[in-house]
Amino acid sequence: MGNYQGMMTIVSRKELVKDVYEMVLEGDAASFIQAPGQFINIKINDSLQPYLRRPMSICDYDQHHIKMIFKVVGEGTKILSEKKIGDQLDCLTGLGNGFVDLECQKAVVIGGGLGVPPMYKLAKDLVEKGVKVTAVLGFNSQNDVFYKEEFEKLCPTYIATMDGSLGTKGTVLDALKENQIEFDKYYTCGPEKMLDALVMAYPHNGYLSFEARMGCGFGACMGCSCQVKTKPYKRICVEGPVLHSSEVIVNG
Amino acid sequence: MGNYQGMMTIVSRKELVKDVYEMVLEGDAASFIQAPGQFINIKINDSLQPYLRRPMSICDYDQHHIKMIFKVVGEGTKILSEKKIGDQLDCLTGLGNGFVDLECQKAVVIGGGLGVPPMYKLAKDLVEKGVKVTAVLGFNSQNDVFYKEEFEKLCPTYIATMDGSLGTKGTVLDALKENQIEFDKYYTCGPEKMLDALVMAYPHNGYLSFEARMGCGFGACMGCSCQVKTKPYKRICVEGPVLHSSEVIVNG
Amino acid sequence: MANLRVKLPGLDMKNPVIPASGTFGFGYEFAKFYDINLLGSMMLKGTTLEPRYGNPLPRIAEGPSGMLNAIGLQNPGVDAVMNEELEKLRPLYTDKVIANIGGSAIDDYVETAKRLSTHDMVGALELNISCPNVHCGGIQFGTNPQMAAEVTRAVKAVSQKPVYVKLSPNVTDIVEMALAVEEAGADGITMINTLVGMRFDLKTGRPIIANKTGGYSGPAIFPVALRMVYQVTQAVSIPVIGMGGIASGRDAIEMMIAGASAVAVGCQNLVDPYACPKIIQEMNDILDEMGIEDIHDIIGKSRQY
Amino acid sequence: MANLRVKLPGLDMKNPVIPASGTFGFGYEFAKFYDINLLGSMMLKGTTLEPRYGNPLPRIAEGPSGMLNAIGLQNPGVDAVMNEELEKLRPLYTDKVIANIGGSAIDDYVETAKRLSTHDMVGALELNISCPNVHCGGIQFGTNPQMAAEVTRAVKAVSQKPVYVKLSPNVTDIVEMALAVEEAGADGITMINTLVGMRFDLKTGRPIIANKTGGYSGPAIFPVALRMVYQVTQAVSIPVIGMGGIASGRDAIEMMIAGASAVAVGCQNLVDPYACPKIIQEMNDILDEMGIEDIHDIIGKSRQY
Ligand SMILES: Cc1cc2nc3c(=O)[nH]c(=O)nc-3n(C[C@H](O)[C@H](O)[C@H](O)COP(=O)(O)OP(=O)(O)OC[C@H]3O[C@@H](n4cnc5c(N)ncnc54)[C@H](O)[C@@H]3O)c2cc1C
Ligand SMILES: Cc1cc2nc3c(=O)[nH]c(=O)nc-3n(C[C@H](O)[C@H](O)[C@H](O)COP(=O)(O)OP(=O)(O)OC[C@H]3O[C@@H](n4cnc5c(N)ncnc54)[C@H](O)[C@@H]3O)c2cc1C
Ligand SMILES: Cc1cc2nc3c(=O)[nH]c(=O)nc-3n(C[C@H](O)[C@H](O)[C@H](O)COP(=O)(O)O)c2cc1C
Ligand SMILES: Cc1cc2nc3c(=O)[nH]c(=O)nc-3n(C[C@H](O)[C@H](O)[C@H](O)COP(=O)(O)O)c2cc1C
Ligand code: FES
Ligand code: FES
Repeated sequence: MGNYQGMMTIVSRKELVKDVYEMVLEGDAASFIQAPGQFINIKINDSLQPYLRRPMSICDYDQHHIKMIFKVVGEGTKILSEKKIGDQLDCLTGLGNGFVDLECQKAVVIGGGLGVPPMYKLAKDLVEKGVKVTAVLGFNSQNDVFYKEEFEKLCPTYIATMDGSLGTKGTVLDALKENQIEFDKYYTCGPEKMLDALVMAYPHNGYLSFEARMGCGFGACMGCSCQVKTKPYKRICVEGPVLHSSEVIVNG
Repeated sequence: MGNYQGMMTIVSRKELVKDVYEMVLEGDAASFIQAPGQFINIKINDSLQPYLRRPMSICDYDQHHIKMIFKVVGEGTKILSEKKIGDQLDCLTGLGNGFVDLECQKAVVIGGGLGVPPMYKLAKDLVEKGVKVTAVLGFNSQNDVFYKEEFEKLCPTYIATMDGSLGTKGTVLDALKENQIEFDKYYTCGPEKMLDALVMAYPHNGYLSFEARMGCGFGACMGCSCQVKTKPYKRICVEGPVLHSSEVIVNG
Repeated sequence: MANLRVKLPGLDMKNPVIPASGTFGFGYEFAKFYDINLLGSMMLKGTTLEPRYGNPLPRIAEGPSGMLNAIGLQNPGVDAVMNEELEKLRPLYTDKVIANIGGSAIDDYVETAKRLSTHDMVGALELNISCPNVHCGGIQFGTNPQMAAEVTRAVKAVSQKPVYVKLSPNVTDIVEMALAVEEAGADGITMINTLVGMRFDLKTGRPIIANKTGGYSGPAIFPVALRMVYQVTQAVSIPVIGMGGIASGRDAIEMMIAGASAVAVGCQNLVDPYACPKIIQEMNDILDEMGIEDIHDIIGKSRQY
Repeated sequence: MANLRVKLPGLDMKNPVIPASGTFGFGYEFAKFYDINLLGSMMLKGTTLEPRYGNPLPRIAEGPSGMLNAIGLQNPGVDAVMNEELEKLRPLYTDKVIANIGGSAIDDYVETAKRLSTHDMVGALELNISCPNVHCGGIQFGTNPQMAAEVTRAVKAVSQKPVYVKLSPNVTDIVEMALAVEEAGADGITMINTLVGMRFDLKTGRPIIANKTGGYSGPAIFPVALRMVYQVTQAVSIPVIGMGGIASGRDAIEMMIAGASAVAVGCQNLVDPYACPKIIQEMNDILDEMGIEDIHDIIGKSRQY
């Protein structure tokens, strides 16, 4: 029997840009994490409300710490943003497959909005393995940009904003082209539209991390099963969130 | 338009005996209280759970403070007992009629278990008015006894315990008889069985404070309407919780 | 400031927020908390021909995110409501109210409706054919389409004011019920009433509510209410006042997206006496944030899907 | 340590706690969290004759104190369940399981039941005639007493194991349904399935669940489940496995007081993978505290009222 559950203590909380928080959790359950791109599933409150856990990507981790970055979009994230240092959260950790295939020469990590966080630890690991890494981060506008400096410390980093207020005007695809970024593998997380566009542009050599509304996060409910080309289905929470571009069914 | 609602801050909390807590709340809403025997209705949590407010008698009060004593019996009181100093509670205050007729020579205040608290401020007010007051407090056992010293500072105080471990063995009625307590009015709060026994023994000259499961606590839902001899019904939360012995229908 | 004004049969409301029947007394109780003229309208406590004491205590229990009640239509009877309760309300409230009628036989409904519909303060009637807490009658009308149609037709024949029929959620097919009362001439539908529920005392094993079962309402029933309002508004062409679990402006807007032309707020008034004015304010704020200028732009927005 | 052992047709259980169908996969997923042999039994994910992918995403939404799902009976089909899923479970679990069967035609139920009832690990069958998330079929069986009886009878005729029928709460008269399946030979009843509900996205107005409606479950439905279990156990003489909103040992005991002979725990497993072992422990503690030595002393304790 393994164990994927533990109480984690909030040890830091910082508002990066409006409504976007970075939070560091401390606790032994961090040790269950095995790969960048995995996620944790957080019970927001002791009480029955909100009822379901909230899945969050792991932005960075070590044996005792998990860093996440989340945006306040509803009740659960609102409550989470109001937690105090020292508060404890019941977490399931080390969920999902994560990015496990880091074999390549030149990698580009592509994050869109709240898809940026899991790219951070991935980029760190790739750099550590000696891979040449470039980062492309897409946001709506300059005011939404976070973690630019953090990525710049790791690797060459390009920004795309929809309104052109910073970097390339347009999507991450526009930034990829404008900056003629070369890569033999890409790794990405972001809004579904962005992932779909990437799959269509680069169908052969990418790993994409998907989101789905989840009942459990650990394979029990079939709430997150999506159709793929290679199998009848994959559960985003177990056989995902990371899928290979070759198996993704666009709008699937 | 009046206002019966306010945020109250917890400024002290003390476990008196096992599972019984004394808590002092501070806030302007205390100023709406007009008589001993009134109650407050507390929203335990910000969230939807528990859903209804919890009614609690006022044990003592001034313009800015409310003292209450409560026992942990379920979810709501459990959460309440775990609140921290400085936490805020949304309270409706000054609810119910309270004990308003304090005209008498010799009064006995009779509290049973968690019916003891509202007797405290009442006894203080009676004493202040120059009434000769005696207190009779009933509990299951010596281990449950609280506020004995507090009452003794105000007036002669007799204890009854069901198991005889302190004071008279038996009910408050036994203690009244054993100590040949004289009174021209009695005031009481406690379990329904005790109140019924008192009404039957002394039908003419008492004020009794009742409990009922409440939807609102301020007269809107008819959840607490009980039949009385004088009217088609009285709402425990508005025309009560204090009823005169002559109008009480035993087992009504 | 979005336009919140909505017009429904018999009701010209400055906003679509109405306290639900049985959770707002006869209105004047709440005047001690705020100016009740802020409200779109109000649904009065269920009124019967004769005075009723209602059910024995306890009448209240709790559930997760909700409460159970078995009041049993306690009320002073139609004449006292018209002559006493509404007179107490008159100086405090200038708009039209919705009178809620309960009963256990068609004749009771008819006679009560006849009288109440003549009252100048009453803008519309609401027939409660769905009270789960009254033995013999009440809920039978609410679970049988023929009986529902019959009582609707009989009341329509005597009423001088528009008639709304209040549907019970405790049915297999809510659309069938809605179509039956529409066909019978109802001017509008109000829904949902409470879900029948129970709680038990662990020590004694006894049902907590003396009446054994009670009506469950509050946020816990919200998804069920939304579903039923969606289904009914897809099927009928008379307006629906949606209720069941609304506790915030967000909830009210979701209910209107589901198809409701106005909303009623029930037991949240009991938990928070300021619930209705807060909800009105929140609706305003959310519409502003969404850039919506008229509440009509969200009514039934889900219809396209 | 109270005696928690209960015996039901086909099931000799060390305690009355069973994970509910659809919330526990085929069991082995949970073996990474705890020793699943702690459980009384387990209800497998709903199985159909043919493999089914189920409904499009999103399949999950949330409500106050509960969740909505519209999985649509995703499963690999009866043969894969017998040959693959149960084989993965075999090394991890020694007691009998309850196989849950879904379908959209009587023949499907019959054929699936015939096969599953031969499996050595299967102690009993549970017929899901109440899945609200499958178009054509499923729920019709669960809302029509004649059809419910018919499918029950047909499955009983071929099954080598006791047959439990799972009732839908989305009906006017749950007792009528229960009597119909008892009469048709059901060995037991499991109840309740989910309440049909909906949620909407405020921005787009679109139902959150792609299937539009979903099944609402969790603590929010607990009072409704208690009421129905109470009503049904007063009316039938076959045992009832109670479920709907159980999230603690306290809840489980209340459900048994209402009349259930055992309990199933659904979506609480999703929120807390350790829910079932915690509930078993809590039941033990509460019974000890109440001085009750045998769980049978609380089953149907409310019956006297
Ligand atoms: C694998 C995974 C990783 C994620 N990583 C991050 C991250 O690093 N940072 C971040 O800000 N967000 C992330 N999300 C999205 C995040 O889970 C949602 O924003 C969050 O659940 C919203 O909760 P809420 O109560 O504030 O919103 P509400 O809208 O009130 O939530 C209602 C329900 O919908 C679900 N839900 C709402 N939005 C989403 C969504 N986009 N994806 C999945 N479920 C949703 C909630 O979990 C909840 O059950 C991730 C989601 C998944 C599936
Ligand atoms: C006017 C009044 C004054 C009270 N004063 C005191 C006091 O000074 N000290 C004290 O310890 N208790 C007092 N009580 C009882 C107190 O309100 C209950 O113990 C409390 O509501 C239990 O909440 P819970 O969530 O812990 O219990 P649960 O049993 O989980 O509560 C479930 C529901 O039942 C209601 N309920 C449970 N027990 C009672 C009860 N005895 N009376 C009314 N409602 C109940 C709750 O309010 C809630 O709605 C008073 C009750 C009333 C009506
Ligand atoms: C205490 C209480 C009393 C009620 N009395 C009535 C009534 O007299 N007539 C009626 O039609 N509905 C009555 N209802 C039902 C409500 O009007 C409303 O339909 C239901 O509570 C669902 O809304 P909610 O979830 O917002 O409470 C009552 C509800 C409660 C909680
Ligand atoms: C995600 C999910 C999937 C379900 N799948 C099935 C199923 O396949 N077959 C079935 O009979 N019931 C299914 N159910 C219903 C549950 O077994 C149970 O009856 C219901 O959820 C009520 O219990 P709860 O409130 O404890 O969740 C499912 C419920 C959920 C939440
Ligand atoms: S979220 Fe439950 S299986 Fe993926
Ligand atoms: S508790 Fe609502 S009227 Fe008394």
